[in-house]
Amino acid sequence: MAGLKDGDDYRDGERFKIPSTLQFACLGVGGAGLLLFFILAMSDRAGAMAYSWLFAVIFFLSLAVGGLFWTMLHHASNSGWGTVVRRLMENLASLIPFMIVLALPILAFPNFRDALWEWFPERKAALADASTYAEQKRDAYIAERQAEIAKAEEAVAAAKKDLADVASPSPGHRLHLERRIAELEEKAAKLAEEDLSEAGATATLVDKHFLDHATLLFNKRGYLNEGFWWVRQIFYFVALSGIALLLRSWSIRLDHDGDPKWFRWMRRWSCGLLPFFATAWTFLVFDWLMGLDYSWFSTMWGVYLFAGAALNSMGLLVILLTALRKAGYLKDVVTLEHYHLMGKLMHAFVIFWAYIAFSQFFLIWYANITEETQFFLMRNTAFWNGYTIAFLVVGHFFLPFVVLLLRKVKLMPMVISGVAAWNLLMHAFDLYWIIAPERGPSLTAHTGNIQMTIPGAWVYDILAFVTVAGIFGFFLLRQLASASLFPCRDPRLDESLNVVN
Amino acid sequence: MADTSSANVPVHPSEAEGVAREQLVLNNRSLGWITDRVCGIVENRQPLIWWVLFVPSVFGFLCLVFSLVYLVSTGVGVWGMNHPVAWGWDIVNFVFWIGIGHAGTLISAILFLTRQKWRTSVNRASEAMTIFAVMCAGIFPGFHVGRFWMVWFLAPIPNSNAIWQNFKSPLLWDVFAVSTYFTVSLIFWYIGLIPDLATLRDRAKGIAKKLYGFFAFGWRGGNRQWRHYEMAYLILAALSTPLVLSVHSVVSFDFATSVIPGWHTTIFPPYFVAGAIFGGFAMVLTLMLPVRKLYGLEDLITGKHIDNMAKIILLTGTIVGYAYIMELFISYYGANAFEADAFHMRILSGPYTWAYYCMFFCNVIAPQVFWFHYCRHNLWIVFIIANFVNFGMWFERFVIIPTSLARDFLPGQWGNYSASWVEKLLFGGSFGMFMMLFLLFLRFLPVIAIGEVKGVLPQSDPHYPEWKRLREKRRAAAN
Amino acid sequence: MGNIFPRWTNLLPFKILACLGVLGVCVIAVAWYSFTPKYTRVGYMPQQPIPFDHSLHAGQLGMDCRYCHTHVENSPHSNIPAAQVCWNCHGPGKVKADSPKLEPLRAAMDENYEGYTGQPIEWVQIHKVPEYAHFNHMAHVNRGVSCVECHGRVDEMPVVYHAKPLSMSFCLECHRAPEDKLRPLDQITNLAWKADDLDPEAFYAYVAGKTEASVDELKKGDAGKPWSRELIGSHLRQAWGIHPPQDCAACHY
Amino acid sequence: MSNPSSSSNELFGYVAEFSSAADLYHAAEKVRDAGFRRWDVHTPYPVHGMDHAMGLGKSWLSALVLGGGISGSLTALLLQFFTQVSLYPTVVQSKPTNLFTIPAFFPVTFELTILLSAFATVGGLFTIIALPRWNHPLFNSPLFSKFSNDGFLLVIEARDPKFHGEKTRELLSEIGAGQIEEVTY
Repeated sequence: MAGLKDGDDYRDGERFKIPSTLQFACLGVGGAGLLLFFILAMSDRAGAMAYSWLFAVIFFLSLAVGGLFWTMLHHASNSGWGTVVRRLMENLASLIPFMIVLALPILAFPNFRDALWEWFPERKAALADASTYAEQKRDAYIAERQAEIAKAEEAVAAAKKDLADVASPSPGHRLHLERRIAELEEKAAKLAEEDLSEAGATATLVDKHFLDHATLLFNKRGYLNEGFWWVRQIFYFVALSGIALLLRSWSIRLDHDGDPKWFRWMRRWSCGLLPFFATAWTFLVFDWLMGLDYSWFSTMWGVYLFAGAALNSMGLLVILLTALRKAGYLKDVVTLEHYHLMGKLMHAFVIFWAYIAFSQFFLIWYANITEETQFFLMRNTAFWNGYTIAFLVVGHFFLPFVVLLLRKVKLMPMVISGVAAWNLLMHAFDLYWIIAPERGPSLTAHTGNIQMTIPGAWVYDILAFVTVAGIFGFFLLRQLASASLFPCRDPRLDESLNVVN
Repeated sequence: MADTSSANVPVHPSEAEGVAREQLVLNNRSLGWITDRVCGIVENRQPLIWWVLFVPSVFGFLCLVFSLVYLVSTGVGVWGMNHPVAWGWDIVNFVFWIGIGHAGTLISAILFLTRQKWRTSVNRASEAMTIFAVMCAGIFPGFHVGRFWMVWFLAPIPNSNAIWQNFKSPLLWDVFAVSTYFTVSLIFWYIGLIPDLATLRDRAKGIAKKLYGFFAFGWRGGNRQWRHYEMAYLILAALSTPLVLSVHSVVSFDFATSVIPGWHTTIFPPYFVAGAIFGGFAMVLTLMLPVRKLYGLEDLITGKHIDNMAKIILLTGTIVGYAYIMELFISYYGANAFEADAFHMRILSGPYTWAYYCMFFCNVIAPQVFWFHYCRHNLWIVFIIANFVNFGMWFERFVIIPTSLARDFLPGQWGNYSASWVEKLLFGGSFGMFMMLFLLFLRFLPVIAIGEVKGVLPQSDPHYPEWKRLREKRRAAAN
Repeated sequence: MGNIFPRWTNLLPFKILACLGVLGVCVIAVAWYSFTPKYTRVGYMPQQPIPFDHSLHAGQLGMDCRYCHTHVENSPHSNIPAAQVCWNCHGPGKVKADSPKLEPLRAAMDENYEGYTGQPIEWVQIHKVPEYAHFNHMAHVNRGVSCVECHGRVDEMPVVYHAKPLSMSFCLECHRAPEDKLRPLDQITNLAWKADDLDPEAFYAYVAGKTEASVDELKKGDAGKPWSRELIGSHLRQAWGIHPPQDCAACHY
Repeated sequence: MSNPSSSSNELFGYVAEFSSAADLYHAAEKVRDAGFRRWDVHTPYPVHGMDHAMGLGKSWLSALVLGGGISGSLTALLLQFFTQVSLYPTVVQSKPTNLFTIPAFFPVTFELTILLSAFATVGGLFTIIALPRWNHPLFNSPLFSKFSNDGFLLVIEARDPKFHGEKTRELLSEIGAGQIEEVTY
C-alpha cells in the first residue's frame, strides 16, 4: 500500500455537473411519455394501463426505498466502509417523494384504482346493494323485531302471573318460577338492546347483507376501507420521504460544517426510524401489490419485496458509480475495494432474495391451501410457468449467484455493473410477474369469458416504464448535482478511503 | 442526549465522541499479556465458584441420564403427550436448544464475513455454546422417535425392507440439517482452536503438553500455513452462514409446511432464524457476563462488546416482534376462520393465553430498554434482560407448538397438555449437561480466541506506524 | 526445548485414516447384512410339540392345505388347525393312535388318557409379520396367489421352516409386478403347479369370458411370446383387474 | 523433557526474531526480493497483507471446495431421485413423484452440499498445509516457541539454494532481526 489517504485532503468534495444533453433527454422522454400515457389513458384502456403505471412506479420506488435502506443500515450498523458511496444512497432515497407522487393517479382516480384493486368497486357495489336491501326491508324488519320484543315481554308478564297465581308455592316451585322469570327477562332485555331506530335498523341490515354477499370483504372491512386506505397512503408518504429527506439534509449540513454532531444524529435517528421504515414499506407493498388480489395473503410479502429492493438498489448504485467514474468523477475516492464490498453485498442479497422467494413458494406449495395456492397456480401454469423458471429461478438467482461467486468479477467495475444491470432487468421481471398476471383475469372477470392476458398491453408497460425511467433519471441527475458526490467532511472518511477487505 | 462538542473543540472530528472507533482491547495490552491472561484460566486452579457450579451441573447431567434410562425402559408414554398434542416439551426443548446454538454460528461466521472485529473476544465461547446446545437439542427428537434403538432408520442405508426415508418430509430434512450443522460447527470450532492449542502446548508441561500437542496437530504458525488456514476459515464461515439460516428454516418447515392454524405461515423461516439468533445472543450474554467477571476478562470483553450484543438483541427482538405482528395481522386479514380462531385463542381467550403474553413481554417489550445507553452498559440490567429473553424464547416455542395442536379443526379433537415430571426432569437435566460441558470447556480450553484477539490489536496491523503518524499529524494541527 | 513427539508420529495420521476407513466399511457391511429380516428369519425351523410332517401329509398323501388351514379362503388369518382336526384321523383306533409322537394330541383330546389336560397343542409360530403390518390371506388366495409364493414348498418339508424373507421388500416386489405370482384359482393349493400344466385353450376361453377381448385377439396378442407364468399372470391380472396397492396404508393400518 | 528426536547436528536453518508486525512485514518484502524460496514467517496471528509481502498468490483451496460442493449436491440429488422416484415412489402430501418433486429435495441437497464442502475444506486444508505433523525440526528451537505467544519470526531454511550460512545471517541482521538462532534437525 502506498501510504494512507488523508480524509482532510478531500474536504472540498466533488461537484457533479449535469450533462445537459442527458438531462434534456430524460426530461423529454419523461415529459412526453407522461403526456402520451395519460392522453392514451383517457379511454377504455385505462384499466389495463393502470397496471402498467403501477409496474413502472413500483420498480423505481423500490430502488429508491432500497437506497434509503442502505443509508439507514450504514448509519445504524456504524459502518465505515461505505462513507464514500453514502451520498449516492442518499440521493437515491431522496427520490422517494417524487415516485410516490407519480403514483397518485392510480391511487386517486377511480378508473385506474378500481381496475387495480378490485376491492374498491366490489366493496362499493356490495355496500350499494346492501343499502338498497336495507331500504326495502327496514320497515318490515323493525316491525318484526318489535313484535318479537312484545312477545318476549308478554312471556315475562305471563310468567310473573304464573308465580302470582300459585297460592302458596313450595320453596322449590318458587325457585323454579323465579329462575324462569329471570331467564325470560334477560332474553327480553337482550332483544330490547338492539337499536331499532331507522338508522340503527338500516345499519344492522346493511351489515347482514354485506356479510352474506361479500363475506371476505366484510371480514376485512376494518382494513379494506377507503378512509383507512388514505390514512395509510399518507403515512407511507410521510414516513418514507420524511426519513429520506431528513437523513440527506443532515448529511449535507455535515458537508458544510464538519460537525460530528450530525454524524451522531444520523446514527441515532437511523436506528430509531428503522421500525417505521419497515412498517411503511411492508404495508405499502401489502396495499399496492398484495391488494391486487384481496383474497390472497402471505406474511412473508413485505420481506420478499424488501429483499428485491435492497438487492437492486445496490445494483443501481454500482452502475451509477461506474458511470460517474467513467465520466471522471470519484476516481480517487472510490477504489476497487468498494466495488468488491458492494459486489459481496449484492451476492448476499441475491441469496437472501432467493431464500425468501423460495420459502414463500415452498410453504404455500406444500400446505396446498386453496386461498394461498391461487397466487402460484396462476404463475406456475401455462405461459407464466416458463417465465417463472427462466427469469426468476434461473435469471434472478442461479446466474447471478454463480457469477458473483467469482472474486474476479467483483473487482472489475464494468463486469460487476453488467451483472447489476442484469439483476435490475430480472427485478423488473420479478415485479412484472407479480403485477401482470393479475391484469387479464381482473379486467375480464365480469365478462364471463376470462382472459389470462390483455393483448397488446405490453406496449403500455414499456411506455410507462420508459416514462417513469425518464422522470427518475431527471430528478436523480438534479439530486446528484445538488451536493458533493460524497460526504466530504464526514468523520469516517479516512476509514472509507483506506478500506481494505 | 445533549451534544456538547462542536466543531470548535480542538479534537479532529474523526476522534470525536461517538465517531472514534473504540478499542477492542482496553488498556493497550500487549500480545504477551493476552496469552498470559487467557492461558492462565486453564493453567491456574479454578476458583471455588467453578466447583460450586460444576457439582450441581454434574448432578443435573445424572438426572438427564436417569430420566432417559427411565424413558427408554418404560416407553414414551411417561411423557405427558397424547392426542391431539403429540408434540410437547420434547420438541419445544429441541427448538429451544437448537435456537440457542445459532448465536454461536452468527458470531463466528456472519460477523466474520461482515468483518466485525469485535467478534474475536466472544466467538470461541459462543461456538462452544453452539456445539453443546446442539448436543442438548439432539437428545430430544432422538428419544422422541419412541424406540431409540431404531434411530438408525433415519439414515438412508440399503435394507431388505426396501424402505427409504421419505425425503419429502420436513422431519427428515431436520435430520440432515441438524447433523450437518453439528458437524460443520464442530469443524469450524476445531479449526479455530488449533493455533490456540499450539499456544497452550508451548506453555504447558508434562502430560498436558503431550495432550495439547497432540490436538494442536503440530501447528507452526507459518504464513504458508496461515494463508490457507485463513482461506479455509473464510470458506467455513461462508458455508456456515447459509447453513445457519437453513437449519432454523428447516426447523420452521416442520411446522409451516403443515396446515395447522398457527403453524402455517410463510414468514416462519426468517422469523425462526431471527428468533434463534435473538435467543442465542441472550444465552451468550448469560454465560459470558459471569465468565468475564470471574476470570477478570474486562479488558478483552469490554463494554463495547456487551453494548453490541445488546444492540443485536434489540434488533432481532424487534424483528421477532415484526413477525408476531405480521402473524396477527394476516390472521385477521386472511379472514380464515381457523387461523383467526387460533390467534384469538392465543391472545384473547384460551388455556395458554398467559404463555403468549409471557412470550410477548419477554421477547418484544423487555429488550426495548436497550434503546437506552444506560441499560446497555449496566451489567445487571443486561443480565436480567438476557434472562428474560432466554425465558421468553422458550415460551415462544411453547406457544407455537402445543397451543396450536391443542385446538384442532374439530372441537371434538380438542385437548390440553401439561408436561409430566419426566419431561421436566429431562429439560432440567439438559441444562445440567449444557453447564457441565461449558464448565469443562472453561477448564481445559482457551475461552477466548487468543490468536484472533491478537490480530485485532491496533499494533498488529503492519501499517500501524502509518496510521499513528496520520493521527499525530492531526493532533498537532488541532492543537 | 525439543520435539514433544518422535519422528514416526508424522506417519500416524495416515495410519489412523486407513484404520478408520477399514473400520467404517466393516461397520456398514455388518449393519447392512445383519440388520435385515433376510438374515434374521429365513431358515428359522423350530421344533414343534408334535413333529408333524408336511411332506408326508401334504406331499405324499396329497391332502389339500385347506383340510387343516380351513379359514384361509374366507378370513384375513390362516388358522392353525385345532387338535380336533388331527383327532379326525389320529383318534382312538385310527391311524397311529398309539404313537408316542402324538402324546400332546392325546393330552389335548383323549379324556381317558392319563396325561389329559384338555389344553390345546402349543404349536410354535413360524411365519410372522410384525404387528404393525397386516397381511390378508383371503385377499391373496382368492386372487390367484398361491400358498407357495410366501411359504415355499411346504409339501416337501418334513419340518416346516421359514423359506422366504417376508420382508417389506419381498411384499413390495410382488405388489409392483405381481404377474409371475398369479395362477388360476383352482391351482392355489397345488404347490407344484407349473405354467405348462395349464391348458391354453381353456385358459384363453376363461380370460375371454372375463374381458372384452375374444380368444383370437388374445392369441394374436401373445403370438411369439413363450408360454410362461408371466404371460398367464398378465392375462389374469387383466381379467381380475388386480391393482396391488403400494401406499403405506395398504398394510400399515 | 526428553528429546526423542534424532540428535543429528545438520543445520535446518535460521530463526530470526523481529520486534513487530510492521518490521516483519518489511523484512519479508526484503527476503522476497532477495530471491529466497524456502523460507517462511511465523506469527501468533495471520498478518494482513503478508501474502503480498512474501510474494505468495491467492490460496487455491476454494477450487477444492467447489468440487466438494458439487459432489455433495449430486450425491443428494441422485440419492433422493433414485429412492423417491424410481426405487420407492410414495405419494405423500399429494406431491408428485417425478422431476417436479424437486423443490422438496432442496433442503437435503443444500445440507449435503454444505457438508461435503466443509469436508473438502478441512481435508484440503490439512493436505495443503501438511498437518497433522507432530514432529518438526523447528520444534527443536527454543526461540521458535515464541511464535505462539508474541514472537514475530522469520525462518530461512538451509535447503534454500540461496542460503549461504554467514551471508544469510548478515542479511537477517541487516533487515532488522533481533535474536537469530540456528536450528538443527
